Amino acid sequence: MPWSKVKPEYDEPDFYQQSEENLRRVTYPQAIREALDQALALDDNVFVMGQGVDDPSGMFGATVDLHKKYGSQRVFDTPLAENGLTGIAIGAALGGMRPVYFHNRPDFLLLTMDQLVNHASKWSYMFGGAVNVPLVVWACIGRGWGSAAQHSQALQGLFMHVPGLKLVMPSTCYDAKGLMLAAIADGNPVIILEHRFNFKHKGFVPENLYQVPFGKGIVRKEGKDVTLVAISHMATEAFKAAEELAKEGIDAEMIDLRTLRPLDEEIILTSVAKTGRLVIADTGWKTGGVTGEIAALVAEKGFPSLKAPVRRVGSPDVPTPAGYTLERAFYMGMPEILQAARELVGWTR
Amino acid sequence: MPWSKVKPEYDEPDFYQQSEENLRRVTYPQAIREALDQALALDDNVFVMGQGVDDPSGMFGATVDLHKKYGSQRVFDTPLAENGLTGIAIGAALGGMRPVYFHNRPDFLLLTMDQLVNHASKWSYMFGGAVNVPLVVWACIGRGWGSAAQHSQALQGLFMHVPGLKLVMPSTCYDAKGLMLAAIADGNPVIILEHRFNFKHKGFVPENLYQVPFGKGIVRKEGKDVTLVAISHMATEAFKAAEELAKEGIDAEMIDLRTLRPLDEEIILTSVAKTGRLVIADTGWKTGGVTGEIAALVAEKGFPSLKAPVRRVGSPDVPTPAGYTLERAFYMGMPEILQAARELVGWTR
Amino acid sequence: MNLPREILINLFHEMLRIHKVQLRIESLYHLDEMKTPIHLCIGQEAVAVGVCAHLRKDDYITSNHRGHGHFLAKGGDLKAMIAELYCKETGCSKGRGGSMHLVDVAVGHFGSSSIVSGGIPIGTGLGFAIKRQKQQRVSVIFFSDGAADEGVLYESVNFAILKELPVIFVYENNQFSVCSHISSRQWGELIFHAIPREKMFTQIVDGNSIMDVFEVAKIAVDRARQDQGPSLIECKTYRMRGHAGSGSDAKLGYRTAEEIAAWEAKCPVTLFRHQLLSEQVLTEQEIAEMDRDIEAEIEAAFRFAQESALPREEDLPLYLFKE
Amino acid sequence: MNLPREILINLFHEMLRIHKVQLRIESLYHLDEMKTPIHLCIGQEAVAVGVCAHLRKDDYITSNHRGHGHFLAKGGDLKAMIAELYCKETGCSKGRGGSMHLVDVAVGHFGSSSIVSGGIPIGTGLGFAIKRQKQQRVSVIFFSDGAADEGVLYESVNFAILKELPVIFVYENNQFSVCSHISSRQWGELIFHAIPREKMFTQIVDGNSIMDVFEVAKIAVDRARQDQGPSLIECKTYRMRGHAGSGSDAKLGYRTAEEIAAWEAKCPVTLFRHQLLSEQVLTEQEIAEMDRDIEAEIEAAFRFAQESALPREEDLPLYLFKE
Ligand SMILES: Cc1ncc(C[n+]2csc(CCOP(=O)(O)OP(=O)(O)O)c2C)c(N)n1
Ligand SMILES: Cc1ncc(C[n+]2csc(CCOP(=O)(O)OP(=O)(O)O)c2C)c(N)n1
Ligand SMILES: [Mg+2]
Ligand SMILES: [Mg+2]
Repeated sequence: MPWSKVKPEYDEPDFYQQSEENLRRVTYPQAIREALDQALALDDNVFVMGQGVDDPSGMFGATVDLHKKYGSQRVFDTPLAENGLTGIAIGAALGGMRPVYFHNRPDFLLLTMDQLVNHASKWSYMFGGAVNVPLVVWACIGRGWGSAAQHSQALQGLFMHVPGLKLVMPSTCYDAKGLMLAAIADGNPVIILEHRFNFKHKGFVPENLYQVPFGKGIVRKEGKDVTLVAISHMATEAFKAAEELAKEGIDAEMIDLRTLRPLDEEIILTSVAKTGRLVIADTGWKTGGVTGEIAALVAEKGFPSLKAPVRRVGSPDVPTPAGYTLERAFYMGMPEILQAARELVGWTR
Repeated sequence: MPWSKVKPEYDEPDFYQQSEENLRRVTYPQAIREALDQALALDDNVFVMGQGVDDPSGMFGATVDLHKKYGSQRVFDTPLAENGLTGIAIGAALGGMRPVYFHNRPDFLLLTMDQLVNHASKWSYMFGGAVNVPLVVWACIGRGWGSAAQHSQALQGLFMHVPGLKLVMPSTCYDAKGLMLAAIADGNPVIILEHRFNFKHKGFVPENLYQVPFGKGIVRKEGKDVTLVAISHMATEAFKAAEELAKEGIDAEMIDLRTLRPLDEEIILTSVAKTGRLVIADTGWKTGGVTGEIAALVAEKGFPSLKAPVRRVGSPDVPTPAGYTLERAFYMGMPEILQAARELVGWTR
Repeated sequence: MNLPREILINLFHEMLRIHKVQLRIESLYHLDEMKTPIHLCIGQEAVAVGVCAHLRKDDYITSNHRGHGHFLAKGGDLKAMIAELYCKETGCSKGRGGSMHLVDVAVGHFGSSSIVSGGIPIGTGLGFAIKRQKQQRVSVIFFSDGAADEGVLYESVNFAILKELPVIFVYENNQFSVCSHISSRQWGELIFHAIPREKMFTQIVDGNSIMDVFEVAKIAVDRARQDQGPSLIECKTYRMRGHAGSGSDAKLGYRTAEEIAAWEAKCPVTLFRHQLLSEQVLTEQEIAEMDRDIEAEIEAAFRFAQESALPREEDLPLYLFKE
Repeated sequence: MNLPREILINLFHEMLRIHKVQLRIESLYHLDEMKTPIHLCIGQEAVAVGVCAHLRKDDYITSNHRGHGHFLAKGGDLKAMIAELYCKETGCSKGRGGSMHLVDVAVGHFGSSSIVSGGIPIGTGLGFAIKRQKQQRVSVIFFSDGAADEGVLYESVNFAILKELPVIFVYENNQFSVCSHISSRQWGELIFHAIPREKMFTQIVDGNSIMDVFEVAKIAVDRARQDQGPSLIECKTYRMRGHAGSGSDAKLGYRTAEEIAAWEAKCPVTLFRHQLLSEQVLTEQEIAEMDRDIEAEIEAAFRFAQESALPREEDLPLYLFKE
């Protein structure tokens, strides 16, 4: 389907001026592919599996042609059988390998919840640390062109509730590579949820092998009036909102969390202590998910500094509709973040 | 295993004085069984399935001997195959039946997430209301005696995030029967999560066929100083805490939500508007779950009336340990609710 | 098998109709007015038609992402299907489902899942409902080789046999799941063919031969209707177009041009057309009329779809629950 | 099969040891000091012992809730297992797992799951790791008939054959899942026996005959070690005690006293004992000595467990992640 029609190419703002010397810009899928390439070259135990990783489109470009370079022993197609294959990946990890298991969509992870939640997330704890599961599970949230209810779910709200899993959601090419390398190096189960729209990004990515640490958010724009907390594609939207707000004289601070488990509580609380106002934006359903947890965190630990109610920008509580007019109503983004921020700044008891 | 040793019999306080005329008290499993018995008698399309529903212990007593009364066509054992059987139940529902599918533990629902979340929850919406799935899925949260990580998960935090599912968690014998009857009468997928400890309850249950409406919480004790919101077993603990607090001169209002989806926002906001202080208690993990959503709700819509930070009482973010010393540290209850309420009442900026 | 003329003509008409609908969708897809991922069933027309020819309006089918043929063969409303592809309020799913999520309860189509294998247990459950309500109905489940990778098939087959359900598993083996050949996903033949015939009737047929499919499907449907238990029919066939979207995908190189050409020569519609002509069941002219009528019907369906209204944004919350 | 004396004695010793450990646990369980749900394997001793007799320390096994026998037969540390039942810090899982969650990495035991069928794909994945790392190891998966209900078995068997993995599926068919007889859950024999022998070696054996299990397991283990692919061994056996906890459950009435008695007469330990006596491999006196030694070892293990410290409440957060 013509994804090109869904989102145009997007040139990331340069969040990394510091590194003048090397400003190589690559696309988002190239960034991920480079991380995999380097990990495969570095460690024989790393392998890449998943339905379609070796097909011509190679996971939207993220795995393209890696099987040609590393062979079908290390980069291979799998049966659908998602739950079984997840258990197989866990077993391979226990046997000393480092599997990276790709899925087109998070929707398919629902078939794997038994192995992910009942097994992978508990294996180290349940056995008193005698074993551990270095497993990376990757899936890309779909959006647009009528992807509809079963091909567009943003399920981070589910995984954020599960102790024993790490949950990663990059928003820039730089982070996509660095977080993937950190995930493969990690000794525990890590879920990376990408967003289809990020694949249109082009941004700064160093050629060297580097890791972006888990549990460390980043301030994309400093500000004093209101805090915008977001992840993945919503971080891009929130950043645009922050720039818009600046034009209106509202000085917003924009935070990209990068990982949800572990969660960088400090960066959120520090910012709210300064601004007293919080907007949280997530691509998932509003109820019972990511925005709820972060709002609760602040209501619990940041209450004294809150000058206004917390605002949550999340998807309405319905499955994703196929029709584009309904998609328009379903998907939140820059306008809603903007609106929420304005309301908070104008809010008085 | 000797569950008797885990929790003693518990005589419920009579929350229903109004109904002096009929104060029959039955046990919790008897209450559920009576609901099933009446539903089976009322509607030929109702059937009860699940691994062990016809075995001598009959789901801790909830289904015992129903197969003898209604025959193995309407009350029958199933293969484990939880995901397949969930899809089969969905199909049966589409074909005009009203399946009630029993599981010993919510942990096993993780095998069914594809059919529950990708299918049952979306079937009506995805087809523009052309179809609907009258399905009841029941599971009982285990606790104690080393049930451990895979037999004691309180997974309401996951299901609360999924639009298209209704989520029910009774805390009294009266509600266990009335909510089961409402669930079977509902035209949509309903998940009932019981708690093993509730099965020790004995309480008032009318013999007649009645329903407890979804989305309507209930004030178990009125108060003006602090609001205690809880569900299921935690409602019992919170009620005890409220009684303790009364002795200390703290007048707590205790709310039992009874259903999490739909959620009775009004009863929570009304109470917080009065007390200005909120403690939320849940049997699930603290992060990303039920307590987070309710805290966020109040931070969003009840902020002006909040006099103190919100407090959340939930399980620590680890899998359930087997050892009883660790269980003691893992499980929250009356003491933690008490402590949180005291702190809030004493709280000053 | 010697069949009455009207049956032969009807089989051909149904296949031709599905084929032409697919071609029309394909020819218009590049306009980007159908903003939904399409999965064309060109090359597989005989499977849906050969099986559904034995079904009554009140029999059930469950289908998958590649479900246009199943929908039409079961008698689903063409106008409503095209309108669904245009995501219109008049679509069979009111524009909420799109191409992968078709439904038409009036003809026993209870909705197609785009989760591969998702419809298999649901169709089995429909068979369970039939049995419990002592109806003379049949539940047919359409799935392909990717779905055969999934354990839920094993669970569903076991339950169908265990409870002797009137279920027919129709395995459209087109050998590919997206670009993965079945040999990279499965060790060999589907193991369920080893099940004793008295427990489950199973057979492998040439899925491009409408006569073969029709013949074997009859055995399975009769069996189910007489409450003699489930069947599994494996139809060896081939997807002529790319996995999704329009046009050939030969350029991708995961299958050879020769292979595609070889199957092109086995187009079920063309083969049957030649047969009916040579056996003088139909004349070129009769077929030309058929073409015209079908084209007109398709024309009308697309006009209906294009002229229909889009869902209103404010209606987003509707249909989550049955009140 | 003519086996060297020390092997015969060793097989008997291992079975007797497991049997006695189970009896001791059972005799003390009513004291409620082992606060963990136990699932005794009395009656199934021959399966674990007959298979593990061919395994090396660095071979792998995955196990289930009824895993005491698997753990001990593979050479797991008895002291650490008993301490785990007492939920002590010295337990194999540091008191975090309990009876259903045993582990002993030193002997290739990577943890047992209490999710029925959960260990099946994991053991298959261990076989995959062996193959990729070109080790001469074997991965053995123990599971029972309840697990055979689950689709993940179909998925795992397919993958093991597809990739020719050194995996052995050991199917302990004791006919029951809690109180459900297999006939209420499965339509008939396990279908995987129909898989061609060259793809996967499968055989049904008398699970109560240590000789039969030993003999067939040798074929499977040799095959796996020589990288000739997976095997599946179905051991027909019987659980002598209730599903969980201690004591007989005859009173429940889901199986007859006659049936239980009939299997009691087929106790694998007693049968083998008589064989070894009649074949004069062992004398009554030698067995008596064996009894004493084992009793002493068990005595020591329980003392160790009882005297060990309990986990400290403040250590609750430990072990969630490997740092
Ligand atoms: C459970 C699941 N896994 C993966 C996918 C992604 N996917 C969509 S269509 C498709 C191909 C399925 O192949 P097959 O079942 O053979 O159907 P065909 O396309 O050949 O008609 C895949 C893998 C999915 N939709 N669902
Ligand atoms: C997926 C799953 N479903 C249900 C259960 C509940 N359960 C615990 S043990 C057991 C019996 C399993 O029977 P089987 O696999 O034959 O093992 P056995 O007890 O005979 O050794 C069941 C159903 C579970 N633990 N996991
Ligand atoms: Mg296919
Ligand atoms: Mg068994």
